[in-house]
Amino acid sequence: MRSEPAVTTLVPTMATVEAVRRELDDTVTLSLALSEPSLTPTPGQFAMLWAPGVGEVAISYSGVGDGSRVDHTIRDVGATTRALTTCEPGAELGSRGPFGRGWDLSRLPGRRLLIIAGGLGLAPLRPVVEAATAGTLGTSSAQLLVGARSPDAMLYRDEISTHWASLEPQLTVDHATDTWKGGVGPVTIALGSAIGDPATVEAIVCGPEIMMRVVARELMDRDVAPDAIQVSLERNMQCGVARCGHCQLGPLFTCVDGPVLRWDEAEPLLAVRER
Amino acid sequence: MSREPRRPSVAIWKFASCDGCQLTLLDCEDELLRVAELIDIAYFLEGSSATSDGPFDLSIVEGSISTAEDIERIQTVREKSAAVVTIGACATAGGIQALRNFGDVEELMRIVYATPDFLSVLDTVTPITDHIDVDFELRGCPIDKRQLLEVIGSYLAGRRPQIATDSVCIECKMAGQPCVLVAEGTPCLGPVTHGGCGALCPRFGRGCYGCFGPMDSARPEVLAPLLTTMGMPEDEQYRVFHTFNAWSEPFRDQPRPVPVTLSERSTS
Amino acid sequence: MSDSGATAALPDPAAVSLAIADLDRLISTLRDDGRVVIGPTTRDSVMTLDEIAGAGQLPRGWLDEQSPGKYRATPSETATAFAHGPPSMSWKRFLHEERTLVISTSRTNGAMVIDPAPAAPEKPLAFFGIQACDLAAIGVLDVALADDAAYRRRRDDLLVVAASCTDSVATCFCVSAGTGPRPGPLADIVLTELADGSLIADARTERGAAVLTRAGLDTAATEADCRSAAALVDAAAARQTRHLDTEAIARAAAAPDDVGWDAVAERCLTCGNCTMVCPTCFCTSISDQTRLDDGCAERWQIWASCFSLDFAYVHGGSVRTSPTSRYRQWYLHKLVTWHDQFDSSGCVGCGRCITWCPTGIDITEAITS
Amino acid sequence: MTHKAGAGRLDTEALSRVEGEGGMHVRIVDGKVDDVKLRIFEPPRFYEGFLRGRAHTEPPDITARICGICPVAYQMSACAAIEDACGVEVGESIEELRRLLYCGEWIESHTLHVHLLHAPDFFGVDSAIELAALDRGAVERGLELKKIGNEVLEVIGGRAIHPVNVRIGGFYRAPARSTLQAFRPRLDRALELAVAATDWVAGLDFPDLDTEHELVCLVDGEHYPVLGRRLISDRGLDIDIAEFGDHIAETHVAHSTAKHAHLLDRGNYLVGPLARFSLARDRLGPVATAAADRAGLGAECRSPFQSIVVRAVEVVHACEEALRVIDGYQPPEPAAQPVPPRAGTGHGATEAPRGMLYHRYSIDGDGIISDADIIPPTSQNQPTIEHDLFHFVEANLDMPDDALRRAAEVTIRNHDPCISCATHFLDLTVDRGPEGES
Ligand SMILES: Cc1cc2nc3c(=O)[nH]c(=O)nc-3n(C[C@H](O)[C@H](O)[C@H](O)COP(=O)(O)OP(=O)(O)OC[C@H]3O[C@@H](n4cnc5c(N)ncnc54)[C@H](O)[C@@H]3O)c2cc1C
Ligand code: SF4
Ligand code: SF4
Ligand code: SF4
Repeated sequence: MRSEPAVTTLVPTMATVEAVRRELDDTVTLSLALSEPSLTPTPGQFAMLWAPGVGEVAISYSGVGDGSRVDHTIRDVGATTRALTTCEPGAELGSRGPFGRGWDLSRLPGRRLLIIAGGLGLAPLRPVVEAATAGTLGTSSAQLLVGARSPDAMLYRDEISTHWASLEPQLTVDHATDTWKGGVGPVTIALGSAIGDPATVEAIVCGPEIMMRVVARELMDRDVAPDAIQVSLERNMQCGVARCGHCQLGPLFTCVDGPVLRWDEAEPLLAVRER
Repeated sequence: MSREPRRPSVAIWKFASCDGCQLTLLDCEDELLRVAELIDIAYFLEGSSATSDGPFDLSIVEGSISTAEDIERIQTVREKSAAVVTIGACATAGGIQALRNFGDVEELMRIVYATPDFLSVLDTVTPITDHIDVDFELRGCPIDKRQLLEVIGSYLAGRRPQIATDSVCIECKMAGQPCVLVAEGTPCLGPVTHGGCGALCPRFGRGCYGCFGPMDSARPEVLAPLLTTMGMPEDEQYRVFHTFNAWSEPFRDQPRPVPVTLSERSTS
Repeated sequence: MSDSGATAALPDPAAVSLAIADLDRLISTLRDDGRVVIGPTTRDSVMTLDEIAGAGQLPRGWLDEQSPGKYRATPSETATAFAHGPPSMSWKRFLHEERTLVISTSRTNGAMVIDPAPAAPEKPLAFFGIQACDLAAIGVLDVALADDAAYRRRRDDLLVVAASCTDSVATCFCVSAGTGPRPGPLADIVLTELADGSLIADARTERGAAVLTRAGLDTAATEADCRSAAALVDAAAARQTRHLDTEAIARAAAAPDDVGWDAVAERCLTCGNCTMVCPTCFCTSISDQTRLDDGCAERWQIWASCFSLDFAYVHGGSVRTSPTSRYRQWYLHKLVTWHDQFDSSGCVGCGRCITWCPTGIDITEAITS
Repeated sequence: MTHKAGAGRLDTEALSRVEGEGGMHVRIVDGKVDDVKLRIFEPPRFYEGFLRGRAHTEPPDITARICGICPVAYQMSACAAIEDACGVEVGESIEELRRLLYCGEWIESHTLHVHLLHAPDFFGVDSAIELAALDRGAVERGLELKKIGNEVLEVIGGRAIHPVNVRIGGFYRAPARSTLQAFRPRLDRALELAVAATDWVAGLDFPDLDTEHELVCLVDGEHYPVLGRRLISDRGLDIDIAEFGDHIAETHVAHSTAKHAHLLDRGNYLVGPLARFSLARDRLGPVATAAADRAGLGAECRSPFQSIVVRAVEVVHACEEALRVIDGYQPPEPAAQPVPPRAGTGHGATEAPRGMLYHRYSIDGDGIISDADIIPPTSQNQPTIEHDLFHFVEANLDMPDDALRRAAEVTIRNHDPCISCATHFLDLTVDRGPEGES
């Protein structure tokens, strides 16, 4: 049987945009105050954000707050995300959630945590990064690896260099500029030195699907167990409560059985030729 | 999220067409006056003598490109417009006049006109997207009134129009209409045709004749053998795929049996 | 679904006997209870489903033939109203409508307010003459749509008068799906029709028994009638020639990529007819609509099909572009992954997808060839 | 400035509030109107060309696409011509259903013209939307009436533009009697609105202009003309539609090579509401007759400006006629007569809202079309419109430019020309001479 969603309604709660922070040219972080508190989201879970009259889309929590104040980092790629990213403080939105299975943090105590992000994939990892920085995850050690197309496209750069510096961030870009001090190439180039003892590693990975495949393969090549790798999958999601059917991936409704999956669960499903 | 205070200006343009698609706007009897409050209809020759030179927030274009002058005019339309939506089979697929593309223009001109030398037309009739970038294409010969309102409404709301791109069969089933192909053996293009009409023909006991053009991932090559088994000869199939959306892919690639034209018939 | 097998026991000894004319009493009793009665009826020479006001609208005297990609119903001399294959459409549309309003917005003192769709005091429904496969499908939807408020509301109020199948068409395979031809446990009353059109009614719930009593139907059925009814149903079961290919299904489940999908996909139009007629396909899309008059928004839940290209759209394109991948999604979901998700098969053996697929693709042999 | 002296041009780049796109071109030399042309930019679409080689079952669907404003007219004339070629006569019940469908088109098309296209001229505004600011009630009434016309088309034809239910021989599916009965109250309402609309337009101010054109229309038994096979005029024309080509030719007039229709040896003529009304006033329904009387229309009407009143009267008639058909309606059984192909040539004509529309097809024994000819009302009226325009401009040369241009446009709109219908107009009015400034 599929997982039972904790929230089952299609009716959103109204939320007010309290603050808008521009992250990148096409990306902003919205801080929302919900008119009725929801369950406190687990990092890795997502909400269905509704721009009234435009559409409703799945957006991860980039700040989990306490259930009445949450953050979302959103990239403008289409009509609905356009409407969301052009909101001004005071705007009214709808929000439903939290939905889905978040990062499994119960596995972390005593282990070496690798947080590996590609592009916007850092958004759903942000609450984990913050917890790791605050030292509340019980890990033996933690490191942050972030890849981006270019330095301009690197999310949360200020936070990375300040608040998150204790995670010894390894940054790579595909296309460097003259002033770039990090690595050049895929995020996997930094993996070798980061892994240490593969038996102790727990990796949580988020980014484009192709990036996650490459990272997972590389980790396994370096003897990290597939069940010690967590990834987060994107599929078309319209209801969030395993009812509309769009997000199916094999037997899974990624909206409730995911989006976070262990690589041993995800790999066979992703191996089926979809196209 | 709030509506722009300024009413967006909208222009409606006509190229080679029958006028039916722009008439659809005037056929929105219940909504017309409300629409005119929400948008500023700045250029609409069929409806108003007052014209503006633009620029326009939205241009709605009917008709296909068939003369050299059309090519220049459509470029101007694009330059003057923030968004361009094309409406109808003529604008999105060339329309029935694109049948000219399969034959010999000179011959057609001689058939219709005594002094064809005076005509200046292009050899081919082409959809608007062949010439400029188009923001959205609304299908149909003619377009459906509810869909036109959805295009305007979604434009005002800043979202993509909610217009399904799958088959007429889906609409047929949603309407609870028994399938004429399966239940009566009537040849029907529904399985390859873009929905939007609400399965009109099957509701009138007739097979769909494809006036909304091919759906997303249409497979006429799979339907064709079926039509054959239902007793539809190949020349008839060729003709039914070659009407109002003849120049759209993949309809235009449907194999051309011989004989289909008169001269072929007389020699075979 | 223990009592749905082909050779189940005779109807309950408390079964009552109905003349053809008694059906009207039964229907009007349901209507007098304030129910909208839905039943099979003929339209455009096809047996379909609609609200019925009396037994005269049932397809009495019609026979249907169904085969892959072909349906024909013809008037005949028979006295029966229920000896036919599954109607052209499934009953799901009455519980899970093609279009359902989810919410709308309004403005109060300038602030946006969300109005959940009104739990309209709709009339409760009665399904009259629903066959075993379709009844099993409701059981399947009960799981898949357990949280769907609109579905639940209608479902909770539903009263079911089922009909045993006394005939099978060539596309039926309920026996192999384990759902018929005897209606399963969700029925309040089960009717079984004899060759002369008279019937035996068997109340399965107290509610059902109360309806029969109120309709004044209390003539005990004779044992001979019960025996011939049972024999008719058994014969219907015996006539079925199609069977789910459990071996092929297991192979597809184990190694979805090693199965020859392409031969099926070559014949698939991706038209979506199969999903639309399927009594268990529940997928929907949810989209916003804006009202021109006041600018307020509405969200609608509308039937969707996994054969549509944009069903699996994510930014940048569909994750299932080829006809093969879409056919495979349908097949595997119905027959394999449904078990993982909902602990049952998604296929109840009604055969509609076989009949109403224009090219006659047959789910029972799609991947054997 | 005015045009009393000198040379100049008065061009309207693009006519508005007409269907299709056209312009007007007037050349003035030495203070005299030298040349008047109605320019058609509608690019040629070669219908008659690509009808060749198509099946005889196709013209109703294909020719409907000639014009989105009066597709039914094309469908009806196409059916009449092909049935004629095949020697098939459809029964009275199919004809009645055709008349009913046609009523929908008359109501819709005439109301569009009366309220949305023509009326703004009489109020000096640019569009019906501006008119609504002056007289919202009138515009709303027009929209409601037009909507009912469209509903007739939807009930019988499936949709208002390019109906799907028409086929040669009849219909794909005949509506049930109960369906039409249920629709009756809408037509009662339409009748009420149409009478009010007639009274409204009757009160407008009309410039004096009577024309002397020969008036031509069909005879439809005892009905006000809609279908029919005989063509008559007020000057003694009385022919079977099959003789059309013997009496009416598409010729090239001296000043252009555009295809214009002319009565042989007689020249210009006029088809449309003025012709029908003047030749068949006694066949209008009682309510329409009373409305015409109230509007002060005499035995005939030759004023192009007053055509707005005549159209309104025809809408009243169409509502009455629709009610009459519904009340006597028996669904045709079968809904369509079989029309097996037969080699030959057929002619058909029906009364489009804008006037008589003629089709001719030659088909072979397999039903393949070898030749087609379509003469829409606007082709027939074009010389007449130009003639009116010529005289109007000549009589008003002292008007200021803008006013004259506007008034000239009105003269054209009086005739409700449908330029999309101009299946084979040519735009040959390119002024190659030296251009005087205007
Ligand atoms: C679990 C999950 C978490 C996500 N988290 C974030 C996030 O934190 N920040 C962010 O910017 N984006 C996130 N996305 C992606 C985001 O949902 C899409 O960018 C968004 O749906 C695009 O919608 P649109 O209307 O702007 O664009 P369009 O491309 O016009 O989309 C049209 C429709 O397609 C569907 N759609 C398109 N792309 C996707 C997609 N990737 N996933 C699901 N449905 C899609 C939606 O139904 C959408 O309404 C997430 C997606 C998922 C599934
Ligand atoms: S009638 Fe045509 S459109 Fe409708 S389901 Fe059948 S094949 Fe599809
Ligand atoms: S088969 Fe397709 S449409 Fe049907 S329930 Fe499964 S995913 Fe949805
Ligand atoms: S299997 Fe048949 S009904 Fe289903 S999508 Fe394919 S062709 Fe259509």
